[in-house]
Amino acid sequence: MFNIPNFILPDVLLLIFPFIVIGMRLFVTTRSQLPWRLANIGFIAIFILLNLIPFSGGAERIFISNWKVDDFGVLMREVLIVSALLGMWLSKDYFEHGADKKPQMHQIAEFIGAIAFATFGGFTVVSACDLLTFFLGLEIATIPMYALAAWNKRDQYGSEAATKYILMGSVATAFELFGFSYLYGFSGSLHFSEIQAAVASGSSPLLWIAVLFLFCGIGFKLTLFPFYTWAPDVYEGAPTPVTAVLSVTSKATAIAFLVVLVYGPLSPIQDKMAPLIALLAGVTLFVGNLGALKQSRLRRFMAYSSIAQAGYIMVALLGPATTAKTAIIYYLFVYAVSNYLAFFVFSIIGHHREETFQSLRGLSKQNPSLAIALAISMFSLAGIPPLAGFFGKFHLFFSGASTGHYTLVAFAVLNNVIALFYYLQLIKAAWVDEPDGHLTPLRLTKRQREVVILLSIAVIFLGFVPFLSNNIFAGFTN
Amino acid sequence: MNLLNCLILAFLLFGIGVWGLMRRRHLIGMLISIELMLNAANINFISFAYFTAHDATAGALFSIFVIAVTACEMAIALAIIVTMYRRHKSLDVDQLRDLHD
Amino acid sequence: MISDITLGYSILLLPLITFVVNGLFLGNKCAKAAAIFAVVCNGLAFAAAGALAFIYFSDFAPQATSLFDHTFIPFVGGLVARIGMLIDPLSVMMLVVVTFISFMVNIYSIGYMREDRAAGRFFALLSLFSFSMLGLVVATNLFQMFIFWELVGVSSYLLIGFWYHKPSAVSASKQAFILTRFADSFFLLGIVLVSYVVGSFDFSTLNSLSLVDFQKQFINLGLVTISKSEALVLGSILIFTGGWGKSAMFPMHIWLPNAMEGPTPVSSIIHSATMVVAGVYLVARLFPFFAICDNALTLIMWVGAFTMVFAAVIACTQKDIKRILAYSTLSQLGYMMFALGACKIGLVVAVTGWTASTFHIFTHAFFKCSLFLIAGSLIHQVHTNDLDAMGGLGKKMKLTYVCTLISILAISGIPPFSGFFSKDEIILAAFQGQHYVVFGLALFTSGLTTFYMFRLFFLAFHGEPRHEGVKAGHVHEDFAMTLPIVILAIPALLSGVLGKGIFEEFFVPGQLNVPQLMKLEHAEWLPFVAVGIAVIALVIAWVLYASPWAKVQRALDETNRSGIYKIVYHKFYFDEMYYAVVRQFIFGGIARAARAFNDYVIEGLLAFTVWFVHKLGDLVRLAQAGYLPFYLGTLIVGVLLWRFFGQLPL
Amino acid sequence: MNTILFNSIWVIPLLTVLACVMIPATYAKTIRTIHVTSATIVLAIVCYLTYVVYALSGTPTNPAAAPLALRFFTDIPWLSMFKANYIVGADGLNMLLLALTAFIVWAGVLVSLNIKGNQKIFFALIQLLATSVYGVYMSFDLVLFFVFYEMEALCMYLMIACYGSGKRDYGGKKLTLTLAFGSSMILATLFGLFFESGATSWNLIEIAKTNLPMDFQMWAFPLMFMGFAVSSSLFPFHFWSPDGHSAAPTAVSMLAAGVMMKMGAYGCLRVAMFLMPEAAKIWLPYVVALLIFNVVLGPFIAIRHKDLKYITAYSSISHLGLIFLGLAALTPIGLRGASLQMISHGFLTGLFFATIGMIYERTHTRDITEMGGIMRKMPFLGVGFVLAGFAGLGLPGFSGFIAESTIFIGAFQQDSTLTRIVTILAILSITTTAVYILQTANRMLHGPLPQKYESLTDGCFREKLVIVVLVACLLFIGVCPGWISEILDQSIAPIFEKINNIP
Repeated sequence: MFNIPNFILPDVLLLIFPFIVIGMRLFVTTRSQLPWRLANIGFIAIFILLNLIPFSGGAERIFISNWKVDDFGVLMREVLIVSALLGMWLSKDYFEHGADKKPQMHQIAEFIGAIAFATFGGFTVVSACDLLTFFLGLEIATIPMYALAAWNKRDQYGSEAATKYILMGSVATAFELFGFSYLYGFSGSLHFSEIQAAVASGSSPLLWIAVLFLFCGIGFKLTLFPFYTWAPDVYEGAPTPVTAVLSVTSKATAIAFLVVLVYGPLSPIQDKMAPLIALLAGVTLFVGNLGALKQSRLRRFMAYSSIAQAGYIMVALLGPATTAKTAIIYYLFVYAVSNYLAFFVFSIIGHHREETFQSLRGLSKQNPSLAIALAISMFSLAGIPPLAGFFGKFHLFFSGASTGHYTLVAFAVLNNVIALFYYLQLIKAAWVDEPDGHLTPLRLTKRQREVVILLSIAVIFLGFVPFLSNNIFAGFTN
Repeated sequence: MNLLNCLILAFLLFGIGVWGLMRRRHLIGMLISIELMLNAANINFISFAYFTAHDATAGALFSIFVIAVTACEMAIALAIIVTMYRRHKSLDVDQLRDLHD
Repeated sequence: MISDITLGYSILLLPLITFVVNGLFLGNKCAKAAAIFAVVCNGLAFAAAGALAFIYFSDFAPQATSLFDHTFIPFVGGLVARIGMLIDPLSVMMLVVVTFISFMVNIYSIGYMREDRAAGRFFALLSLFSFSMLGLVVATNLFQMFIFWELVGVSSYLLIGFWYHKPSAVSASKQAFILTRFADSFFLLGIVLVSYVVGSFDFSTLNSLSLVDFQKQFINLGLVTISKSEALVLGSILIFTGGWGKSAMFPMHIWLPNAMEGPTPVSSIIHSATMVVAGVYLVARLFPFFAICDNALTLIMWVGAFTMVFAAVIACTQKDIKRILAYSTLSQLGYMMFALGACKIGLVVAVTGWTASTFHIFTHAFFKCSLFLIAGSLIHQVHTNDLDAMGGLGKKMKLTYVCTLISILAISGIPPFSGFFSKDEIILAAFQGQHYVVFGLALFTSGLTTFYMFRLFFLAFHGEPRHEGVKAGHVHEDFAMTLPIVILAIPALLSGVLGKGIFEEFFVPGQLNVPQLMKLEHAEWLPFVAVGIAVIALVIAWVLYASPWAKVQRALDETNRSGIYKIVYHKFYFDEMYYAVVRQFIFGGIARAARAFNDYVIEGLLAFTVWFVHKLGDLVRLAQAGYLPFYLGTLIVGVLLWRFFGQLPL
Repeated sequence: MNTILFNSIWVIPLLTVLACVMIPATYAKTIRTIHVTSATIVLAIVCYLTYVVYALSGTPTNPAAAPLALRFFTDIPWLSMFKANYIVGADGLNMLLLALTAFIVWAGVLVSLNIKGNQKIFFALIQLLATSVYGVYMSFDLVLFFVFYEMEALCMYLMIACYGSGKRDYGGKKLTLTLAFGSSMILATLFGLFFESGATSWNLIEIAKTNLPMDFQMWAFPLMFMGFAVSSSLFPFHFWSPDGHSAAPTAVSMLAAGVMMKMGAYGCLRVAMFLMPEAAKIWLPYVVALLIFNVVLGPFIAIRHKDLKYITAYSSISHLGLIFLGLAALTPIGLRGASLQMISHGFLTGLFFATIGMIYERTHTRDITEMGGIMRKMPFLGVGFVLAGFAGLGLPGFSGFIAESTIFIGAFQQDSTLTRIVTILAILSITTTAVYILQTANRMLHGPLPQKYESLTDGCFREKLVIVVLVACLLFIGVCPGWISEILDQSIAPIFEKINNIP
């Protein structure tokens, strides 16, 4: 009986406690809040444990040869947990009453369980040391998402969205597998270290086909051009909390996948992949920004915006390892916070209305603080200082520019103007447009109010207060 | 019977899968063609494992895992398609056009 | 010399203090206090000026000195803008004249502005006006000159448009300011150019230049590259352009008659001492500099001469009493200008013209001021400027009648009145300069002057009253208004006799860097010719307008007149041309084109960009038709896309 | 002590905002009082510090900041990943600009005390805007600089779109997006600057010591210069300002035209020209060509307009063109003139927009053809407007004349053909300026008074106070320009040295 090292505890915990949450359903009534409470405790406990890992000592934290918990892994885990926690809080109201003119959802315990599994998939991806674990992690992160997208059984859009999602997702999986197979064939091994050695020793068409298929496969999850086409429909069709989780957790997993690949096994040919990455980044953010220009439904709007954000994240992949990792982690934190802030506001709006630009009208008159929160999140997503979003983008561009890709950076920065344009559209709807007819009063639950305030403060201060970014950076350098 | 033939076979299979995916308008049919694509990957793994790779077990193992994982995926897919059917009373892809710009 | 400095400061500061106190505190509270304060301060200023003049001229062979000289802004190297007080015969003379005139006008305004509620503001602005002029007069350098030059302009704008509810007054003030401003822009350019070439603003430096030092260096003026000596000539002409506009020389003269819309005291101070003579003063001040810049003086002479005749001809036909005076001012300014220009004799220079011109500034100030004040009091009686409504006023206003006669004799150059001496010298200068054309014109114009002045005189004071008020005898002489007229009549009578000596002794334009002609024969016959012509003109005027067989009514109506008369009567249609140019060319042409370029080209490009981006957005959303097979297709296409465009070494 | 005061200049407005977050919006009076107080305090601090800088001029400054002569120099580590530090300091130039900002902010708060809508948010936004402007002027770290520089976009749109008039959404978007476009160009070049210079931090002074490769400068300088010039509405990026100003509420127009548009010119001088002098020397003589629109055509366009704010906007465009003329002259006098013009125009246009706003509040129209004779009803505001006009057309006694004449003399020292031509044209176009200003003043203030304006009232005390203070500033600079040029020269000297010492 080998001893379990302490740094593995969070992963183990995350693996088992969804089962407890779901299993508990057998013993308590459907009305009971117990699973919900437990889930909260579980996630928060995991988050705290994760923060303790750096103190657990041991430079190389490797568990049975193919499960390593490096600094990047720990920080990614924190991002994923934060996202899961926020997603759970966001989803709670949708299980208490219908929203966005859709019926109420059921089985919160299973819902949380699914989120937890997806998160665990993310954990697996960042701690994988061989292709198999890697692949499994990706699948564990993806499959629950399919289910989540269709969670609202009584909503026809949900099922359609799920269908599109899973069909395209499986094709993407096929691509990835194909890529893996060639990678395996090229290096003759599944283990990253050996693959890296093989790649370093020299490349061949096999390797490049593999790279191509891997990028196309992950391009689907990361909504890169032209693999993003599912995103707007799925984001719109899926329940709002699922959309939020999709836009953060699944993106985070995908980008983690790329980071692990590009700075792990494929690191010797990073410079050769640079043109492809640059192209993907540039085209994706451009298309995403263009698509968002004339939207009227909030979640579809957020879909395009998140496509553009994916493009921005890709810019960072051009930089050296430490810089890029710091940038990406920091940006993911910021992006998660801003995004969830937006979604929380939408959920409050959508309680009695549809989630469209129309129903934002007159918000500033009706509830100024909510309008301010919305403005903050939008400006943060648009990358306006001193909000966190700007510093996030600044990290990304810094990483991209540090290897001299000024043209791409300039292009990305110019795209910010288009981005600002459509974010302003939304702010205009909330601040300038006069409401047409009577406005149904907004009701904020205590939780919603607290979370919105918390997130707003975070968005404001995570940026110019150097706490977060300096700590992340320190995490990589010391 | 050498590596290249197997790879070509796998690639053809993949291509057939793609072709079917494009041609089919029936969800189940599309699922099946996706299965073909996945299995093409499996063939790749097996053949690499058999011919070149220095740890042959890994490849075989991988393909087995793939089969298992795909099974789950297909299960979910079928479940979703069932709910689809409940709503639309058809499995024709052309009718999936409620969500669009 | 401490007393001089205090005197100098008090001359400059008293009007300023008046402006500040009246403008901020007394102005809108109580007009009477403001008036008294203004009169007192200006009186003190005049006293100070007089004292200064006495001290200055009392010591033998006075030198040009500067009482004080503060640094204003330092520019590169020696290029330093200073605020100083230059004291030489010319400036001292001007100080006395300006302070005296503004003192008189202030007294007069007490009466003239009695009914006006805004009188306080009026007195404030009047003091600002005289302050600016005084600052201009004592300027030690071009920069200071320009500063006060602009202040003069703006205070004239404020005073001409004093009755801002009268649209005509407003537009007149605007026209005055913009026309002079237009000239000033060239003045400024000249200052910048000259200061760049010479490296200094100071008159002392400029007046002691010699072109030969600059012939070797060259300067790039954008389109052309010219030697610095040529640049200096250009600069001198540009600087003169400033005076051109300020002194309302043809063709920038039209603002001056229109400026009659202002209150009469303003017209009188503008025409006699403050504004219009500034141009002449500028040329006189920089005379040595202009003297070395060949052609500059010739230009000045012709501009002056033409304006002289041109204005005199128009004056003969006008019916608005103030306009007649305005055109007479233009004509007199023409005298002064061309006298300065006429100093140039081939390659040498004679300074008699300079002396004559400054002398004429001196004498002209008094009688012109008094003439305007008289016009004002006439208008005050009959409430119109039109000669139609006057006539027969002589019997009612004895004092005024006498003073008018004195001033008119003075302006017509009849000895022993002041005008005779200065004008005689001017004509003499033209003769000595062998500019015989101009000489002839000058004689002719002196005749015209006599004619139109006596035309005015007879029509206003003689004959039968044509105004009900006058007929009914509601005419009286306001004391406050008559007093300055009477006082002014004295210098109008005597300043010539007394001044001649001083001017011929002290008034020389400083050291010249050009060969100078000293000995000039004095044409003894000239005065008789001039006076003869004047007398003939007088007789004609009498025959036409005052003699028993004069047909006054026919003389006054401008209908059914010959074409030439019409053209002259409408001032050669210059106002119309001016408005046509401004409206059609400036506003309608350039401005419209500029705005069109901005609104259609620039904004159009912007709109196109936005439209284009939105179209691209439509393309993206076009792909998002919700059609699953298409989406799946994009996956496959994507692979191929990046296979071929991903720049992978495949 | 002074250093702490100096840093508090941009902190106090933020603290004010935080303090007001707690207070519910219903206590509008309390909120107003707090904001007025804080603005006044900042004004006092800035004036004191300006005096200190003037008093200490000539004494040795902080050696860490050499060659720039900086006082109150602060350097604290900030963002470790890309070595951005918090570096602030003051030399004469930015101290005077800070003073200008403090005055305009103070005036802006005062004039908008009775603004419609949610005052709590409005004043918070004004204070944020003030923070950003203060920050831009005092920061010497490029990241910090950019953060502050870009911050205004956040406030501008909301203020214009929610509290503005007319086409407020359009105007606000146009302004915000154009400025964002400019700052995106700047950001792109900033990265280039950092990595090409190989500096170990974003410290402006340190980067200035490295020598950037020429080929990089050649493409980076125009990008950055234009990026900055956008917010100073240099042709062809001037189009945002008329619509933006006309849509904005009074205080925002004052701040935007008064201080925000100077940030661009300041950036051109402090960052672009200081860091890339070689390229500046090559490019600027051509940049001058753009000024033909700003300086020569701008006034003509103003002549054709009827809306007071459009007229003022175009006059701003032409005046800011003069700033660039001064910069492009690349002579000490030209640079001094440009800085003088920044300050002078700040006060001038502040006064302009303040009076226009007050008049608009009463007449509810900005169309000069509908007004007339209102001088009779509100002499004080009328006089204020006329004085602003006189200052605008460069009347001696006001600061405008000092600045413009300095620019003209300085620009004339530059011997390149294009600069000469433009300088001459600029000097000659002082007439056009006079034309539109007088035409506006006459149409609006003079002539007969329409019936509907019989009931108008003159300015109340605080409005009069604002006008008096701003006029006083204009006169003060105009009458004794010696000391201000002295301060400016000391801070411009190092910049000019760097440009001048090019082999």
